[in-house]
Amino acid sequence: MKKFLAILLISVLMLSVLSGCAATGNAAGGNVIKIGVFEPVTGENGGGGFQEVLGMRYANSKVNTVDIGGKTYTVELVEVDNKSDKTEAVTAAQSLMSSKVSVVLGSYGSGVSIAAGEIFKENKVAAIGASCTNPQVTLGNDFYFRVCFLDPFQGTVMANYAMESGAKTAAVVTQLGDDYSSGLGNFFLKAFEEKGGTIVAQEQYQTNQTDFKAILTNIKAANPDIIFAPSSIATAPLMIKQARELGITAPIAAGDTWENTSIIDNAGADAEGVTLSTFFDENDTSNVIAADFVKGFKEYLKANPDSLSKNGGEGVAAVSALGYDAYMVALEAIKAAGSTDTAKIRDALAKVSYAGVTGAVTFDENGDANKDMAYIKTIKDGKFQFLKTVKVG
Amino acid sequence: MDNSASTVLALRDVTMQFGGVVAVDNLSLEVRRGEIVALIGPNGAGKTTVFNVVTGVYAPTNGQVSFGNQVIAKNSPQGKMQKLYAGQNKGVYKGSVQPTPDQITKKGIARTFQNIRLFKNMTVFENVLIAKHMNMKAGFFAAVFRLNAKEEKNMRAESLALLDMLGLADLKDEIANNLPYGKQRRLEIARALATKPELLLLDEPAAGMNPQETEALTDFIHQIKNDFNLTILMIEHHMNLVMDISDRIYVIDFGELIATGTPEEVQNNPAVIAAYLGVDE
Amino acid sequence: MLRSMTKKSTTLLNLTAVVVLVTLLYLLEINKNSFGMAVSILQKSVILSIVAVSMNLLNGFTGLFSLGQAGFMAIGAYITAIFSISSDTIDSVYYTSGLAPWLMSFKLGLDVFPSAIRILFGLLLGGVVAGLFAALIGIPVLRLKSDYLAIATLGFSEIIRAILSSPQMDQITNGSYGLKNIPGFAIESDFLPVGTGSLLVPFAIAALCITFMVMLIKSSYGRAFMAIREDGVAAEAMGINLLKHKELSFIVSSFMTAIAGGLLAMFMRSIDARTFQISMTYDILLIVVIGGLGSITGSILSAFLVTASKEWWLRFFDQPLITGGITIPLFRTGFRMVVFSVLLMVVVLFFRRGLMGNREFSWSALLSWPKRMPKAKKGANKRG
Amino acid sequence: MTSTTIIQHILTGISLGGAYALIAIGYTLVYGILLLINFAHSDIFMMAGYFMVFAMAVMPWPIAIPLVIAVTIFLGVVIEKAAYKPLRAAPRMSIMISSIGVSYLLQNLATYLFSALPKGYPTISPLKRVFQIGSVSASLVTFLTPVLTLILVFILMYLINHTKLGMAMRAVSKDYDTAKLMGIKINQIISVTFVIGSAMAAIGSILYFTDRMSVTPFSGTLPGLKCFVAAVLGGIGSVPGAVLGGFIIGISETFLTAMGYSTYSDAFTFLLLILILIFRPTGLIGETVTDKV
Repeated sequence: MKKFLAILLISVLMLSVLSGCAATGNAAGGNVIKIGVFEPVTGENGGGGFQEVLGMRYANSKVNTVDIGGKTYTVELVEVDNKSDKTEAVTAAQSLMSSKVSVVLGSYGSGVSIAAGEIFKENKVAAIGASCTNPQVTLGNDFYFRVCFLDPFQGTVMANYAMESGAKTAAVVTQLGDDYSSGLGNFFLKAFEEKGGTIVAQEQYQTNQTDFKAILTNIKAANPDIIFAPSSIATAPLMIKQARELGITAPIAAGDTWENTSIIDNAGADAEGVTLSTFFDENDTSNVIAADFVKGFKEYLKANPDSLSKNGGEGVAAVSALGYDAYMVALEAIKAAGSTDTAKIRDALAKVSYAGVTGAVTFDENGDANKDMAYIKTIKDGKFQFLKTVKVG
Repeated sequence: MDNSASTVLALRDVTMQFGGVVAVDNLSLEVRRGEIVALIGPNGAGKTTVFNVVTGVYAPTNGQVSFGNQVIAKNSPQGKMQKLYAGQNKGVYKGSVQPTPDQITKKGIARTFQNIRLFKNMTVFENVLIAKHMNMKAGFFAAVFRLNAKEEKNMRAESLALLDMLGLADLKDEIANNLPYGKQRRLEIARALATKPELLLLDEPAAGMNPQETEALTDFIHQIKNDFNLTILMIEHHMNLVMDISDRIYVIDFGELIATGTPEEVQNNPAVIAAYLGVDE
Repeated sequence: MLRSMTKKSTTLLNLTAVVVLVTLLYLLEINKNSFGMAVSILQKSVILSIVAVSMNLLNGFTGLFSLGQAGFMAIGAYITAIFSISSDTIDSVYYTSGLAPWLMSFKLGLDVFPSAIRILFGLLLGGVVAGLFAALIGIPVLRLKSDYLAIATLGFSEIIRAILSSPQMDQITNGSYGLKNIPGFAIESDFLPVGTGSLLVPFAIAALCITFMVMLIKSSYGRAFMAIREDGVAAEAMGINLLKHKELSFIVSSFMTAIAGGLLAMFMRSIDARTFQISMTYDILLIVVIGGLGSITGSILSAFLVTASKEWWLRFFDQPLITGGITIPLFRTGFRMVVFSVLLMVVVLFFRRGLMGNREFSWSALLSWPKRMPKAKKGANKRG
Repeated sequence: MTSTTIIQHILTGISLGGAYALIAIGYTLVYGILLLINFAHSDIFMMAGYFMVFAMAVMPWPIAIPLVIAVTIFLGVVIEKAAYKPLRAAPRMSIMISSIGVSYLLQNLATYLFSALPKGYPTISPLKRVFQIGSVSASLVTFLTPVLTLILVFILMYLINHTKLGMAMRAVSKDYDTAKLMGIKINQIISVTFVIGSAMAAIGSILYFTDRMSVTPFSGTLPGLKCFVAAVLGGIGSVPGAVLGGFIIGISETFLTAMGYSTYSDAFTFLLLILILIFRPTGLIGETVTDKV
């Protein structure tokens, strides 16, 4: 019978909601359309998430209006931090929904995107993932799109690259409980074996584990030609340094997450020779839109010292480019829909075609961008350097 | 000892050894039905340890305790103790009976504690009511879903009646911790009585009481003994009380029995006087 | 007048309150689109209030300190999820290894029942399994000092997490990939407005769970639990079997925690092992301590207050605050949680009784509260 | 597994065990005296990691190390004075909750101040020199950790067994109330306990993080729990017990991970805890204590 105090609370809650609505109502007095930014700024993916947000902020600073049915709307970004945590993700997504955003961008990290996907679907709000590469994000969810390639693709790309660079045996190290790491590791494993390679060691570690010596010792004993270790940025430098300390000389490769300067900062000289696949290369001048973006983004960074320092210098991360693309794709869809209605925007998105920084974006029936090219980069002289592009049919 | 048929409690060769320290050494004693027996001795003589052995808090290292016709605790030195054991009669008692205190209470032995151990943040009434829990017939779900309303009602009525008899009824909704010291002692006895014991063990019931209070306690103990048809074994330091009230007295020192008999016999026993006053040797 | 509130008027008040609450919840849930945040906060709060009350049953009423909440919730969440995910989408959920055939055929067998029954089955099974685990851990650990229970349950919760996400469990828990497509609370029916049930269902389940625990606490067993908390030695001397009663309390608490875990899975719609980390247990401890160890009302109240503040009202702590063009430096990501931890420390050190101490809600106390604060406390203290 | 691999694993295990042992000492000392599981200890250890990151940014390591140890000791003592001392008379559960609260606070504070992103741990170059013996390769810190641990433990044992202060500590740990009555300055002894515990945690932190190279606000949690288990395993209250426990857990963890059961390596630690609680609650070399009634 104690539960009735809850009434009081609910009344308070109701009041807050009402006042909240009233407040936003006032703010929305002009023509404003809201775009939700659903990204981790803290937690294990905080670094990458922030770079993605930067891309979106830059895009917003560049184009902050959109014409809908002849009227000009100001685009307002509503940012929430999902803290790289699935539980937080649900409430964070919910808070975006209650802010009445028309479309959502994000998130870095597939796990949180999968978790929040249900919320977006239920509220019939489309979400555009920038760099979440796990197939599960868009599978079975008509409201989730993404502008990047997928892990099966990425896994194949890296397997191809490994074979091309002469590796016959590989070791795969993945993080338990992480969709991204174990997903990508698995896809690499399958692709590598299909192409005739041998997996000589398959090791796993736990979230927050910092000591990889035991599994690395095993890998050393297995003596692979290449080590594929997709992981979060947090884990990467530790693994690299400990591997070198144990005297492992095999090259280490990973996926898109490793393209972050903090790895070079933390692993120092040991990071030399690490290879990874990514979505974009800032030195690729063949794409005019990309060149423009790189120039503009660098200026944007310089104008915001705080962002610059958090970005870890002037490098342009692929996720920033993807964030930029996701934002632009959203605007395209809003224009095409000619309405702020979320369902209409979703339908427009499915048909959108946009030439972006990271290549042309069109969506297939799952909502995944049709992308067939990945960039392979390597760390050389303390910098990410473009190695080659790999296309998979 | 004669007339063993009416023996309520009997300790046989009980030794309690902690590590290398022998707290109770080969002690045998008997309490007969309807008696008030006092266990006295200087501080640290091992009196409370005897209570703890009887009530199942400690398993004796060696020896046996019986209640009525039943052996309630029995042990012989085990494991590491086999080497360490410094007492007597090793190997006389075969097998081991080690009940938990709640089982002893259910058999009909209740106790109070030297340093009052009430359920401090609960009411006087609840303190007594808890003692009724062990005899409850209703199972867990029956109790939770109130299928035992009648039983619960009886438990409450009995507890209330008990408080009434002991003059605590008007304090029933007080928090136990807020009671004056004397009342707390009384409540602890009431709580023990609520378990409907045959044998009541009182551990220094008069501790901290002034002479008037002690005198009142003498009457009180007589009263409950008669009203509840009890046998009482008590530890006490107030010699007036002990001499007034006891039928027989056991005196222990350093865990060993040094004298036993009626109050007069014990009073004049040189060994007792030596133990209490100290004697140069 | 107030002091002598009759039983009749209390019943009347209770009844009115239930009607008002149900109506309010119903209005909120069918207008979910406008009140999305409120609905989701209320859902989360009510789920956490079950965990908080069951933690309180153990910590506050029995004096046992368990830190295994996250582990027991994980058990409940996974079992509920496995049984509530529709068999049609199971392949897309277990996209790497597929669901174990025996489990699949069992699930298909259950498909003859409506989904509500299957979910309920999952919830109960989760509770039972959690209860069994509790019983098993309890036997060795509950004999020992209370601290060992804390560390053993904390360890247990880590073990559960490791097992759930281990590759060996791929075909059951989907290993490290977690589970998704878990149905929500809303009842899908052509006759009811969309969203019906999204609040009433969790509230009803919570009401059942909490009522059970309140009735337990007020029963003879509840008194025995409190006696153990007050003084274990004396309780034993009163004929209370310590191990049995501690086990009972631990099992009930774990059962309820698992139910709440199941509800959490339905709330989150997708779960993985990382959801159930130690910090989750700490968050619940925060709720219980702020509410007051030993007060059910306090735990419930605090579950709602803490959740709403954490997820909603105090979110602005994490945003840069700019007043008159000056950015106030304190406000940035993470500040909110610092505020909460400071709050916890303040409560622990200076207001050890929390919001409610060991008082419980009663109408007479509530109604006379504005007039006679100090007396209201006493009046609210005990009720039969 | 080849013998080289096994030797490499043993080396890793012993080194990890040494760091665990140093942290476990802090738990065992505090538990011995206050009967408190100091949940904040793991976060003191984590904070020591951050202190080093910032200290090394502005000064060379020979100055940074003593400074970090001093600051960590200060933090430990401040926590004791602020969060535990006011609760001396309160029920034990309150102090335990308080220690969880401090742990929660330190983690959140670290997240707020230093962000949740891992900070690279500075390289203390002499410690990181890589040695190659046969085909076994490891840095100096790996060899140094167990040796330093044993030296510190011997110093500590001497302190406890052969000095007046140590005698007072033992007395408080044996019987808190009597020791108080005998005129031992309890608060002073408790402070000393926290000083020793925090100093060990700081040294442990330097060794541990030098080997692992990054600090996050949650770096302390899991090692902390394991070290408490180590303390219980060896016999809570006993310093040699904590060291023994630390080595056992470090080595078994390494081998489990090496055998491909990394999932269960944490689980195993806690399984070990539950087993020891069933079969030998006093730990491997702990004493039996009988509760007074």
